[in-house]
Amino acid sequence: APNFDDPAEFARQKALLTTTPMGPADMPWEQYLVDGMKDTASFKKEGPYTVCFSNAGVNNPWRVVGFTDLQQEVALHPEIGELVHVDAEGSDDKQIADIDDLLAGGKCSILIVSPNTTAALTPAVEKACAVLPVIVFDRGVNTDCPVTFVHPVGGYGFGIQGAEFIAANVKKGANVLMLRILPGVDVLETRYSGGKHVLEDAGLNIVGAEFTDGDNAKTKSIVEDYLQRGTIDAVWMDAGATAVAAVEAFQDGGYPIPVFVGEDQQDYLQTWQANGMTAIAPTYPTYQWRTAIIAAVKTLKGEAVPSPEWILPQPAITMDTLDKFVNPKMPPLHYAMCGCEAMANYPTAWGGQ
Amino acid sequence: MTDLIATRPKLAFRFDRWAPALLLAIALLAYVVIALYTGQTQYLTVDNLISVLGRSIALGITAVGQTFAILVASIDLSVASLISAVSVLTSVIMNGNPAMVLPAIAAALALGLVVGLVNGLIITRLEVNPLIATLGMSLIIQGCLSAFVSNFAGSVPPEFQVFAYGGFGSLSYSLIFLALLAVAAWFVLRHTRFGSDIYAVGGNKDAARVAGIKTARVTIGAHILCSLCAAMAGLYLASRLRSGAPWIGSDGVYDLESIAVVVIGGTILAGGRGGIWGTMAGVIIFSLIDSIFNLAGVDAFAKQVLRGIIIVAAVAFYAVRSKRLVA
Amino acid sequence: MSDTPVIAMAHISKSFPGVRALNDVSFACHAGQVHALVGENGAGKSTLIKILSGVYRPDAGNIVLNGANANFKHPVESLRAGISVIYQEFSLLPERTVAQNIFLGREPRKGLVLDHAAMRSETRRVLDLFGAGARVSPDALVADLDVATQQMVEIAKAISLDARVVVMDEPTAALNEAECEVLFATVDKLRERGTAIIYITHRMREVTRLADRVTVLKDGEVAAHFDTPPAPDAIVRAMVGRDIADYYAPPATQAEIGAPVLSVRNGGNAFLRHIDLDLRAGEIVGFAGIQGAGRVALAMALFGQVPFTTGTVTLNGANAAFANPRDAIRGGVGLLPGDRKAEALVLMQSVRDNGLLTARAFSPLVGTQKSNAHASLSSMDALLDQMQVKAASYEQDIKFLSGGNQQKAVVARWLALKPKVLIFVEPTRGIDVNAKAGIYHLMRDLARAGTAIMMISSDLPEVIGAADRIVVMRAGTIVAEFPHGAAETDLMLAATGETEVAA
Amino acid sequence: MTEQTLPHADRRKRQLPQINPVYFVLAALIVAIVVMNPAFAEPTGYMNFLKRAAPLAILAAGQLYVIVSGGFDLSVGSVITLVVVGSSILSNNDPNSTWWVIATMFAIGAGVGLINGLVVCYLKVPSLIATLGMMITLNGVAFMWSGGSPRGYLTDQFRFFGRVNISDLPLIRILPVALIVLIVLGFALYWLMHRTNLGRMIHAIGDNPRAANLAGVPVNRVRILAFIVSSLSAVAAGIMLGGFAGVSTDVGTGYELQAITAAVLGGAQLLGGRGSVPAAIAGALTLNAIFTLLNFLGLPQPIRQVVQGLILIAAVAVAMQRRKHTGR
Ligand SMILES: Nc1ncnc2c1ncn2[C@@H]1O[C@H](COP(=O)(O)OP(=O)(O)OP(=O)(O)O)[C@@H](O)[C@H]1O
Ligand SMILES: Nc1ncnc2c1ncn2[C@@H]1O[C@H](COP(=O)(O)OP(=O)(O)OP(=O)(O)O)[C@@H](O)[C@H]1O
Ligand SMILES: [Mg+2]
Ligand SMILES: [Mg+2]
Repeated sequence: APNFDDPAEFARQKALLTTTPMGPADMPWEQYLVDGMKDTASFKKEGPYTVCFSNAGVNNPWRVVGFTDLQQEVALHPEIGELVHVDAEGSDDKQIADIDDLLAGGKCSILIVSPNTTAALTPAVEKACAVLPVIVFDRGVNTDCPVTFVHPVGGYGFGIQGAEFIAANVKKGANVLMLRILPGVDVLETRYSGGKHVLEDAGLNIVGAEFTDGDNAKTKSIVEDYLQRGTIDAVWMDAGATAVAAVEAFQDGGYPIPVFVGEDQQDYLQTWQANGMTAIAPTYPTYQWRTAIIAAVKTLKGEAVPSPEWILPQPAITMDTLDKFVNPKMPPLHYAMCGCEAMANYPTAWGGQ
Repeated sequence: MTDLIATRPKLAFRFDRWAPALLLAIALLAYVVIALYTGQTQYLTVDNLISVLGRSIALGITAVGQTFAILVASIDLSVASLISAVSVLTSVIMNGNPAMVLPAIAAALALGLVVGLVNGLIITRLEVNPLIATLGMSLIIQGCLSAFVSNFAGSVPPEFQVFAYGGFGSLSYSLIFLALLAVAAWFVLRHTRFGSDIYAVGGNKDAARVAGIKTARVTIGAHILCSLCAAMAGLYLASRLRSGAPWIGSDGVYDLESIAVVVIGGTILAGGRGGIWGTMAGVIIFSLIDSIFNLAGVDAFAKQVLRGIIIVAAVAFYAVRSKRLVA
Repeated sequence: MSDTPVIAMAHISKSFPGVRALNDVSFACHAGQVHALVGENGAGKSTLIKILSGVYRPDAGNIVLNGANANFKHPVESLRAGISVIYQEFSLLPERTVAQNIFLGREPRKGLVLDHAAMRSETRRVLDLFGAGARVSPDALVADLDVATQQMVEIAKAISLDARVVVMDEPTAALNEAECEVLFATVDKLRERGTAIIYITHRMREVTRLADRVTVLKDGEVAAHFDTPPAPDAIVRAMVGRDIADYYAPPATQAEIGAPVLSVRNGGNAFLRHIDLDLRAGEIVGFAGIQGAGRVALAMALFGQVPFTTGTVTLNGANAAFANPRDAIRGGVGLLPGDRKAEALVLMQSVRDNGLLTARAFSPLVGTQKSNAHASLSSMDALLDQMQVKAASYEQDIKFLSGGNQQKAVVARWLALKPKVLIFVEPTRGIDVNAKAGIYHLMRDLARAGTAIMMISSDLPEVIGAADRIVVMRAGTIVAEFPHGAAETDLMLAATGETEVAA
Repeated sequence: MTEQTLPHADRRKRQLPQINPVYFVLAALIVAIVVMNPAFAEPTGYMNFLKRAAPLAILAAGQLYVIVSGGFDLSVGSVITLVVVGSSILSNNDPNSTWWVIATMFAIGAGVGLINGLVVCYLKVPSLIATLGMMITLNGVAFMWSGGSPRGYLTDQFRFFGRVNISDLPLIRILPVALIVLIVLGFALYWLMHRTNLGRMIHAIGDNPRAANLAGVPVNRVRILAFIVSSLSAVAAGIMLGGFAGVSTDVGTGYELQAITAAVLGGAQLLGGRGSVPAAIAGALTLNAIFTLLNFLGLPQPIRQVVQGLILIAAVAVAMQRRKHTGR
């Protein structure tokens, strides 16, 4: 079973949060935190390229925004002739079959994989590595056969950013409620363990850690129940989709809004701005979907890419930078850290007006 | 006046028996046409068609079991969580150790047997509606499972991964296994007394009873087979995913999908009519639909819409001419 | 033939919710003899048999088989003990083949594998015993067979067991004369082989033709027992248990019979042909015929369930070719189905709800349940009272009532709508004698009130006694018509199309 | 038939109706909760509880119509999702849109119910499959419409029904609008099922469709109406859920099974013929009470599932045994 409480990894990510990235400034999706390039000359091909993408699914808003990023990035590369997208609808079994299909089709110049789960997809990816270059992003695989694995700093980092903010803004011994989506998902587990450590070390009192299933109603109910039983000075969340529901629980109950850790969803950012909350929004940037394409194109052009990991910066939205990210024209669950504001079809392609 | 229901103009060609084959043919045709139309003829090779069949091994294995449950006029909603439970159980017991493969398989089948037995007992002895009984069972299994594990647990040794990944050329062992399983099921239904008892109990419980059949035992037996198949599907998935996780059953919606393919295969929910080959046709149809969607590059959401419509349309395809009043 | 019975049932009692089906019944049958079990519908014959074969457990009493106690808990035990039963209601699986049905639960096997070949050949052999082998293929689906052939399969199924005791519950109900003779021959064969046979029937000729002993059940009790078959009328008297005279209501006088209300000319459909028929106000027309003769089909055609495809139907001069029951009911035609449980009752609902069902079906959907254009709670209660429906409360689920009272409630359903034509299918099936008399008088009262009544019944004495005019159907058409009180034999002749009756 | 001269039968005892066990269970649970957590006895406590339970209660009452008519409606969860997602798109932040948006949603709901009914009645597809197909399809539609993620916000006017509490009232202090909605719709559904001809006919077709048909009941029309009522109640539940919690793309998931569970807890007989709206609502409250209790007991999600499963089976098993003895 994977280990979600790895001090070494915790320390590494903690350090990465403060590392200054390499690569073009103010284009975080092209930046990388750890040096180490891979020569891809062997993969060099003439265009037009057929980029095949096996997607775990577009079954949540984060992936929807990300996938739009990816499509728009493709549009920026005339050398990409076709993007073949197969969607596994969140099933490992199906994604393995999809990859088989793509290989059988034999027209892919390169394969991009966003694995549904790490363990399950490893053999399929290994199989693919044998016949063509592979780029993996978001969740990883247990093999380094891919050209590179694109991902931001990671879960611990996410957890740390939020927890440190809370520690800095509440008194010692204050009550913190931790809200989690569901158990078992690697990125979420590390966020929790990272956050938990920081909060405990800061001597704060964790009144509870509850699973919300990412369900607004449930989130609101849970917070209401806790409020019935005592005061809450801060709320830490491992993801922001239900942050607004949590805030509403305080508002509707007539309680002051405590220190809040959400994520970069527009609805949360706007609530935050509107209520002048003391809050922060760590992010798991959707711009990594752009990076995946960029990495693919570099590879096919034989340009060196950061490898074995392309670690992207993972900035948090703070009270100082908030205004820069709030945009009422965007849909509620648009992830502001999309690095897409400058792209051609922004905001319409992302559902904005 | 019930004669009417009984009396039916004699027809040489019994449409409802051929409907699954017809549907399959239609699906195949669609696949070929789409492939040609989108100029992806490389997908029309035998190898590729075989790999299409390979798409839904787990669904296939589960559906074989579900066929027994539905034929006996019952139903099993607990297969999905049982699949998860078994996959976790196996990979935890094996935990990468080849020596533990057989014990793990034994344990998995044992679990399946117990679940099937309990389902059967609740349905026959407590007379709980099968839908509720197995739904409850599903919640219980899922609960117990998630109480212990929340992620991939244990791991499957390469020796066992052969089950999912090994094969003769493009013909995978798992596909052969499914084929054999189907033949075995057909054999049981066609050539054993238990098989004909299943049709009898499903068709008319009272008639079966007065003919001296212990109807409760038959129902329980059918549920045991159903759960055993689910257990095997769990084993297969553990081998394919190289480890078990508490969500793989529900992610695959094997409960509802297995019911859907069985019904599309012409086995009626009321029980007593249908068979394994229809179910197999249903499974292949599902695989083809998936492949067709990939070929045509249908987006995930449109896929869902179409799937829903296809399921209903396929069942309506022959249900529509039945005189029965359904609810 | 020894005189120690193969089977002795002693002091059997059995009650169902609302009905005392059997009360202290003792019954025995001997090797090599045919013991006829007769009695009114609902007398308890089938229940007694089902207790013998372990379908039901008796409330009291016990069964001795060859000296050994044999209180079976499951039919399989009785089968193992060598008792085979032809149940009254078909116990065939329509979706299975003839062979599969005949060997249901006892398929021949080679090792663990079914021996289909043996099943087929054995099936053919058994069917040939009736000369039915020609017309039935062992591989035919039962669903594709007509009613009579299905019955033949039932019989074959029972015979093929080579049982020590064979029970036949109204085996000839669906058979024509020739088929009956074949059955009788088979029964004789069994008798010679020393098989003990329990034979249930409503037809006296069969009793005289076959029986060595006769037991008469009435209202769940043994009304009479004869060690040698007596004259039919003696049996009938014992069955009915009172003077036939006031059992049936007096027939209509010429004056009471009015003008034709419903008229069919050359009506036909998949099941019927050349139907010419007039139903008159104030007249009860009885319909006789064997199963499959088309009486129910005709009823269903008039009621719009399976409409005529040819010919004309008029009701008081207006076109009345109804396309569905709702139209028919609106037009003033009502129907009481023959199979109460399956086609008339909503068992989980109250007596009142059952009575009001049709009235409500023809009232505004969101109208109150309490009252509507046709009936109200109180008027329905009055109606039910009038018909002496016996129930702990009209709020009680109707499934607790006895067959007769259930039937009355269904009649009340129609009285509420005051139809011009009312069709009774098997109106007294499975209801006790007094309830029957009640129904007959009820029909007569309705007729007097100006309703045209069509009565379909498989119970010839009933048709003869209750109808003013008797129409006989055969093979989907009307073959003869008789006045009130015609002779049973004449009806049988017409119904079966045979030229002379055996014995 | 007045000229009939049959003597008058006068023996007719009233049998006292047995009280549905679900009410006792609910009462017991409430007591337990209050013992566990006195704060629950405070208006905010139980009012919040009722507010949360309201959508499921309405949903269960609607589902009961289909169950009593002899079928299942698995599509209600997806209807809820569609309503929330759809409303958020249509209303795009315009307060004045609320009423026509709500109207549109009910229209869509009616349409869904109609299709379910038509498919079952005329295509002869068993409701289990028909509504399963509808469930999958509608989820897909909701996703296609929104592109996979909510496209707009729900206006405060729209959220009024599910979110707002009327405060500063005498003795109860606060009164959630959701509770008022529950009472109104609950009564309407009660009246329709237990006081009108339609209600009796729904019972009849669930009990014995052939008999109902031969008795002149417009079986198809009645069945279709049952499906429509169910879908409409799902729309109402959706509006309240969206109001309570705001937009998300998976609001409805799992509600179909919860609704069926609630109805069954309320003693509804699967495959038709018997059921009570108040009992179904009580069933929904019971289900929520169980969850609340397990919450207070601090039991993790898995245990809750196990308990729900056990209760589901037990409820039906007990009902069956009672039926066998009382014959009911
Ligand atoms: N399963 C049952 N539940 C309730 N009542 C029943 C049941 N079976 C039979 N009865 C009732 O018991 C009585 C006897 O029924 P039974 O079928 O034995 O009569 P029968 O003599 O066979 O009549 P028939 O000549 O019509 O076959 C009838 O009043 C019938 O309504
Ligand atoms: N409900 C019905 N609607 C239409 N046709 C029917 C119905 N019931 C039977 N039939 C068909 O009509 C023909 C005659 O019907 P049926 O066997 O009921 O005749 P019957 O005279 O009523 O026999 P019995 O009353 O002795 O059962 C048969 O082919 C039968 O299949
Ligand atoms: Mg008949
Ligand atoms: Mg009988």
